[in-house]
Amino acid sequence: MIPPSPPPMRQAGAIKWLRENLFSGPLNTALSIIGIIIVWLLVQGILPWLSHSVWDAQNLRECRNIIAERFGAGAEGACWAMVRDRWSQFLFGFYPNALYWRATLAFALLFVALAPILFSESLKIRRIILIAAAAIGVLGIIFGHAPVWVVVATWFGAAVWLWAGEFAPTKLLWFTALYPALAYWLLWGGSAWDPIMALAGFLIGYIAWRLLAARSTLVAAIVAVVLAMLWWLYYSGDAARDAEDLISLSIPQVSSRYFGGFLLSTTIGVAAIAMSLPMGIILALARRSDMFLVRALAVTFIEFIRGVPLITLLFVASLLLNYFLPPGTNFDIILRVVIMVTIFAAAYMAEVIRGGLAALPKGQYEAADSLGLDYWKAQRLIILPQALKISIPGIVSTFIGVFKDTTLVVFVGLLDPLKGITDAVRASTDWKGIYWEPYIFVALIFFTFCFAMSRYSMYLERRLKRDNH
Amino acid sequence: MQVSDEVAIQISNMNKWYGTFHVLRDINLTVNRGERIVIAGPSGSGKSTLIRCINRLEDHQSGQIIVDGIELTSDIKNIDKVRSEVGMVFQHFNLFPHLTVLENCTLAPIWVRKVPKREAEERAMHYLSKVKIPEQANKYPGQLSGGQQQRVAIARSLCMEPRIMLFDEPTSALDPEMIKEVLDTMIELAKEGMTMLCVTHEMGFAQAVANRVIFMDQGQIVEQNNPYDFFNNPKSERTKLFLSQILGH
Amino acid sequence: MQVSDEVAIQISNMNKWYGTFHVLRDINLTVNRGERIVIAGPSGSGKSTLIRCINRLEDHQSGQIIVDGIELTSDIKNIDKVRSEVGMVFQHFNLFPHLTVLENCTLAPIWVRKVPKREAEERAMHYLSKVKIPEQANKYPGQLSGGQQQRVAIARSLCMEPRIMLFDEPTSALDPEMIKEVLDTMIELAKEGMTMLCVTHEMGFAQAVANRVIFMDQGQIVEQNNPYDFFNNPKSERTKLFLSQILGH
Amino acid sequence: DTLSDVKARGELNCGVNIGLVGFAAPDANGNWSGFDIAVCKAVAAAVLGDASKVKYVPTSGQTRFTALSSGEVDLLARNSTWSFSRDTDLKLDFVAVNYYDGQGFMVRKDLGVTSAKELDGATVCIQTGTTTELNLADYFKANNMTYQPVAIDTNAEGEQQYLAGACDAYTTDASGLAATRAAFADPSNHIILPEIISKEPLAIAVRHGDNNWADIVRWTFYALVAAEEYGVTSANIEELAKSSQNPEVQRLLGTTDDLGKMIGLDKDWSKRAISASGNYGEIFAATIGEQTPIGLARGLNAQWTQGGLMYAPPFR
Amino acid sequence: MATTTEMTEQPSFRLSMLIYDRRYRSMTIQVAVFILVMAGAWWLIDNTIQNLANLGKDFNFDFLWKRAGYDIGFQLIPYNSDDTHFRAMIVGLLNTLLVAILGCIAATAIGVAAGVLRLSNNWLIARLMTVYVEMFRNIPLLLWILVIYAVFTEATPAPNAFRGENPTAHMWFFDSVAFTNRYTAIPTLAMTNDPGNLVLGKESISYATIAFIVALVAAFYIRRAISGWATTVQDATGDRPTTWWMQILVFVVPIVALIWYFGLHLQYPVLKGFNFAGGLNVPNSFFALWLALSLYTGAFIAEIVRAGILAVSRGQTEAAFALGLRPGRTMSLVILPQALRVIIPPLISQYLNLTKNSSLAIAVGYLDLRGTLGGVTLNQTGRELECVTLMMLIYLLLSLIISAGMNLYNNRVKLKER
Ligand SMILES: Nc1ncnc2c1ncn2[C@@H]1O[C@H](COP(=O)(O)OP(=O)(O)OP(=O)(O)O)[C@@H](O)[C@H]1O
Ligand SMILES: Nc1ncnc2c1ncn2[C@@H]1O[C@H](COP(=O)(O)OP(=O)(O)OP(=O)(O)O)[C@@H](O)[C@H]1O
Ligand SMILES: [Mg+2]
Ligand SMILES: [Mg+2]
Repeated sequence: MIPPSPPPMRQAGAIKWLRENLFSGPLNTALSIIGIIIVWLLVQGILPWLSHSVWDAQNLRECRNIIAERFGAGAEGACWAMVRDRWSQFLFGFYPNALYWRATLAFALLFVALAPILFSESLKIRRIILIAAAAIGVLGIIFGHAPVWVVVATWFGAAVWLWAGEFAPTKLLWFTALYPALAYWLLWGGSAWDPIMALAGFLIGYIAWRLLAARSTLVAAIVAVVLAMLWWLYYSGDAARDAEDLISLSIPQVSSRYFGGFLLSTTIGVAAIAMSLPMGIILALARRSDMFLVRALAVTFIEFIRGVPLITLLFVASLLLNYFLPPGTNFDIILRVVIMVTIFAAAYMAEVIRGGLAALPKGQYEAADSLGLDYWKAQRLIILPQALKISIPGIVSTFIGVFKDTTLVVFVGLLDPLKGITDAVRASTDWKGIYWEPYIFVALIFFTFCFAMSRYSMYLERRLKRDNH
Repeated sequence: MQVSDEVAIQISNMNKWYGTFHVLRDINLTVNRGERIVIAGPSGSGKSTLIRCINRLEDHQSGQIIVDGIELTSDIKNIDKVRSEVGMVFQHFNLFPHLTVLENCTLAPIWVRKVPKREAEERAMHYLSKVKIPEQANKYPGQLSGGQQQRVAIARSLCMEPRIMLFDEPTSALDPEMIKEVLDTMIELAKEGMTMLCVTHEMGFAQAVANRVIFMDQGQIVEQNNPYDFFNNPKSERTKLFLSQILGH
Repeated sequence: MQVSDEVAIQISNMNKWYGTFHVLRDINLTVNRGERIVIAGPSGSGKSTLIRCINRLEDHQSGQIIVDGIELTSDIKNIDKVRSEVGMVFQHFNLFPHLTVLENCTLAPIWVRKVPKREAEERAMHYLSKVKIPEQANKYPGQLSGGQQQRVAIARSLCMEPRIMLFDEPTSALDPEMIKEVLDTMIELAKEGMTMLCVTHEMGFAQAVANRVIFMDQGQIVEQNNPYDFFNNPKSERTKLFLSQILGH
Repeated sequence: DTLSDVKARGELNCGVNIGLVGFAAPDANGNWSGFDIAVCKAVAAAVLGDASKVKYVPTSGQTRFTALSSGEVDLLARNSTWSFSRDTDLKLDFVAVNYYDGQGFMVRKDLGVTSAKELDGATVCIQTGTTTELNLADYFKANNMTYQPVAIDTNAEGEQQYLAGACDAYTTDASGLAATRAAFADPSNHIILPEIISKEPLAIAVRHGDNNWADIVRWTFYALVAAEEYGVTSANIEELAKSSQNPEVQRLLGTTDDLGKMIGLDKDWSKRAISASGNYGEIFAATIGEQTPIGLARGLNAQWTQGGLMYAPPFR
Repeated sequence: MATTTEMTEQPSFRLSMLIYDRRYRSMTIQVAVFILVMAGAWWLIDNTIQNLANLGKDFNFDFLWKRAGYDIGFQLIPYNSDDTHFRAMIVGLLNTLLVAILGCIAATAIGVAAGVLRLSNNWLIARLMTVYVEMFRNIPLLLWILVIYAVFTEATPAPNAFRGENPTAHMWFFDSVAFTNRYTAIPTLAMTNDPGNLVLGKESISYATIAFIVALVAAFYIRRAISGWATTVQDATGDRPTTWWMQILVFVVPIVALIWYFGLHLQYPVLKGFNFAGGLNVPNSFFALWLALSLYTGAFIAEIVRAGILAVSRGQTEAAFALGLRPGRTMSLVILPQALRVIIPPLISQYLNLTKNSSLAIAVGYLDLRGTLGGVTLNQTGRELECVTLMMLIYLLLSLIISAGMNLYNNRVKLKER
């Protein structure tokens, strides 16, 4: 037997690497040179400006003086002092200072809520996410002026969720279900009974469904929906008020107009995605239905929404929605925007999920049928769990898109982080004339979020490809 | 039509079209309880379609199919009833990849039969032992070999305690070594008196367990006979030709 | 080195590495014109890599490969010349799915050999008849069965009228019924005196047509012999072990 | 009706500018202040008894009227020009002019231009969706000149463009120009051209059809104007309410007649309104007057007795 | 044997069959859904009617024919403030189309280049392209539009910097192009032998333009004929005649002839008063928007192209190589035709996105459809219901046209399978 021997050495080290990777042919050499020139120009244009950064100044004039003083007259420099002065507005808009901890906590809890959905497969990732969330929550609470009992409770909560993430990840699903109500309460404040009573509607519907499902699932579903609707329309408000009178669970209320910056973006983005998911599922199922009318309606809806720019839908939210609703109804602009963004995201979501459904082999449907599962059970137990899993990368990219698009709400007068807050900052006498810094700051935050999400979805895609079980 | 209690499946004058293509032509077939029938025939002859009509994965356009005394019409209740009486094993297993083997087996009993979870699991373990893979209960289908997967599929069907089992080429997607595992399981089942309809080209299996072999061609039942006569004294030319091909290979 | 006109392929002291992994070790092999060689060996032993080196789909790091009197170096002209003399049939066919069968067959003659289209089509039909599927000429590969696809792949190579054909497990992606179709085609070719190198585990084929069987393991040629002796009097232990496995199967 | 809605809600929805220093702008903590804001506060004080019970709804040039007509805001105090078509076609009611303005131009001193008539061929920055856009077109047309409009979205954007030299002239209401110039690093390098090319009565608007609410807003505003005329200030109002012998002042402050009842409010409504941020003159001085960075002279907005146009109808 | 599809059993109809019989059940559901949707639509419409009545407004489009009264900075057809809102809308729509079409072209070029280069084995270039793609995909488009606009505004000189004895800025390309912080002044074409205009009502078009279009179209067809002829020759003899010089001549000769005939020449922009005149001033808002849209969409297209190329299995390349095809031919005959099938559908939906995203033009004051009809007109007339509806319909129409094109293409190139 001939033993294996090491490969012949041609050249070694850096020169070989350069030759193979940068200068392996005339075309490659030319490209490399162009690339080096581009990098050089960029660095030359930006580096001096960046290196002349100033972090401590009260206003732009002072900032420029400092730069002139330190780096000589005529030197240009970045004035990050603005970020130091106004970062809270970029993050929270005009949300009351003393309540920052509530927004931060809601944000940290978001990850806990997401953990069982998006990260359930890998213990390692779940750990990282949960620990990060715990850290954000605890830090945000300490620096966000939270009362002591909240700090203690959060420590305790963090311990519980780390423990649950480790040993009983499916239990976290309960938290996921409760999260929307909790987040609503934390962000807007007011009486905790409002979200509790809203949740009670689901409970009522569920009980009704359980009682009737044995007779006919169709009837049960209809009754459940009707009962829940009735509860929400007529009783939940009163019940919440009565309960509040009995035992008060109020925290200070914060009205929508104080929302701004990334708090606003995240609120709109997360709310829209969370709500668009069920809507997208229904639309996708409808679009694949073999009932002509149902399919036609779904197609019309999806294609209409996808055919117009989001900005026109936001116009509808701000200008037209009041025309469409009964005279006298008038509700929060954030809510209206969330509705329109939800509809918009749902149309895209429907297409993503339709892709996932189409990717499932027909055998899965047949096997479900042959076991005697009816349509909805088959969808719920067999089809959707698999289709949704396949669709997660698509769902994540839809989310990235929606998150980026939340910057458009500035056109209906909301204070988005990009233009709304930036314009507000630039309108102030202190920072009038500042240009690049707010954009760079906002861009950096967006990039961090979106890049992390896109990496995550790529990781998922790879994993899905690997374990096709 | 009144069907005697002895009859598991009764198909009379059944016809089916795909669009304008006439796949099944005037099928008449009576299967008694406990009978084990093998269906053979060239590719495209309509074997799968026939099997799939029996638990209404496909609907027929004329004629009658009565399964376990229930006539198959488009009435959903009847369909559900028939499907929970009839188990089906597919060529490509069609296990649910997102559920463990155990969950695959308990799913239908829990949601369709409303069996308590504990009991469903016991039953599942029972049938998994029967197909000789109880130790795989907590794995996912993707972690099993083809033969094991097919046995899980059989166990999954059995967990619904069906009175009739349909097999559609259950071994043809398997590697040669695994075919035997699955056939052994089926022979076991046959011994216990299960009513079985099996589309297969495994002639060894047919000879070992079938009460009757049915030969189909171009959507029709060309010949039916007991295995011995079928293999040794085929009546029609078509059958002879077919047998010469598959046995020669 | 001068190579006699009788020699189709001459490989001497050839070594190849993937990174630091030594896949082919000191390969020496001479293939005469009209010889039909079967290469066997366990998975990962470097059979495919050897074949692929011969038409420079992979490059080797040391030693010499001379094909049809042309030494394979990184000279593009030589590579082109060799490639148009050597036909290759892949395990997964690699037909061009966007072209019809006929176009698949005429593409290379037209663009590489600059054969007029009319003539190229005639030639293509000729070889398609040879592999017995002239009637499929205007279909797309996606519309054919695996066996038919592999036969198209053979015809496509033949249309370049190569002097040497390389086959890399041409039947292992096929269903059992279709293997025979393809093997028949290859036996036909062998009869016409084509120089062939074939990686395959079809020992029936080896016995029927090969002049010589080469056994590889761990990147080396362990044994070469005529089929009769190879199967009946294997010299090395390694070969015996291997034979016992595949023949027992 | 609007009054009872507002009372039931306990909060006044007031449509204001997204950000125009001096008129309406939020500070770092989201507290709004400015000339227009004072009107909102006065109305809230008159109606709800608490000047802080206002929800400020920032509106852009595009969304402001819709916000009003859809009921999203109860009143619009957002430097909106009172014009015929807006009053009629848009179904608004302008109740009172709180600032008489006119459109002007600002240019750099070194451009060497001293009159708007010399702007032929110039590039002009203009905020879209405003009456200024129409005035500009008309003005250049009337004077047989051409120009290149550069449309901008917000005031901040406009300033940026103008300062970068992307336009030769910046046009908007003269008050806005002054406010903008005041905030420049080098105000003296920019001049506001003498021509005022339009009448821009900036008025407070309410929805068409609710006359009672219109009355409340109108007279709340006039109470501020009248207070200045009679020398009632936030400092001396308590004292005057008790001691003033002037029948006009007595009626205004509800010491004698109960005018509030006629508009569905209580007796002290006007007192509260005036106390909220002072009388018209005080508000002007505190937000946009000559002592502020904006540095606007009273000009047309002086009391009629001082040669201006501010003229509150009699309170009786 | 019976070959007709008839039902042998027709059991009498019972009401419960509406729910339990598969055939009727889907009917029942569809009717129910239809009724629900109609009720919803009726509810919305009824509300709208009531609300309109309450506000004393009506729903009509008469305002489109009234005088617009505002000017538009950049226009493709003649327009001034005396024209109607309708014409303003058309100007806006043309502006939208202009930036969308040019954007699609540039985005494709950028995207294909970046996508291919990302696969290159040049380490530096591949990294640079990755950075580009990630930067643009993960930061909102609006920010890119604003930033690029800011770069244009801040990095270029004002027109008066070109003035005087020692100007601080100078023109480019032999004094023909001036980059300023407002616009780029480029030369226009002028003719010494002006053949006059073809006047069609309000619009007019120069005969010279018509002549050029005719010449180009003709040249295009002749070029097709030439390559057809080359193919015929190749089919017959196996050798493809060299035709590139003919193909170029076919375009060059008539164009040169026409230029000579009309006395076509460039008219350079010169500084006059505040601004450049004589040439064409293309505003920076257009360039910024165009560039931002192209770069942003280009990043997405790059990913699509990359995925498309990677989707063609390695075996295809190997098979082509084994047949003796050269890398270039392999790319054009084997890889690209297959990759295109994968690339085109998502590519078209990127075109759709770009078109929709062009509605962000307002951020830089470029008056497109959204800026005219949905901006100034809406605001001056207060007809929000009409304006927004009309605007949405137009965008929808654009989208439908684009996706119809996509479907046509898809059906044509779909791979034939068993
Ligand atoms: N959904 C369908 N639409 C139209 N024709 C179909 C459909 N399914 C099957 N067929 C056709 O019906 C005929 C019978 O199909 P079937 O699958 O029952 O054959 P089979 O006997 O099971 O063959 P095999 O041994 O290949 O599985 C075939 O010719 C097939 O092409
Ligand atoms: N591109 C590559 N890079 C690194 N290692 C490779 C590469 N291609 C093949 N190998 C390794 O080289 C060895 C020989 O591979 P080769 O494909 O030639 O084996 P083989 O004998 O054809 O096996 P099989 O019967 O499975 O096809 C294997 O161990 C394989 O893992
Ligand atoms: Mg079948
Ligand atoms: Mg191999």
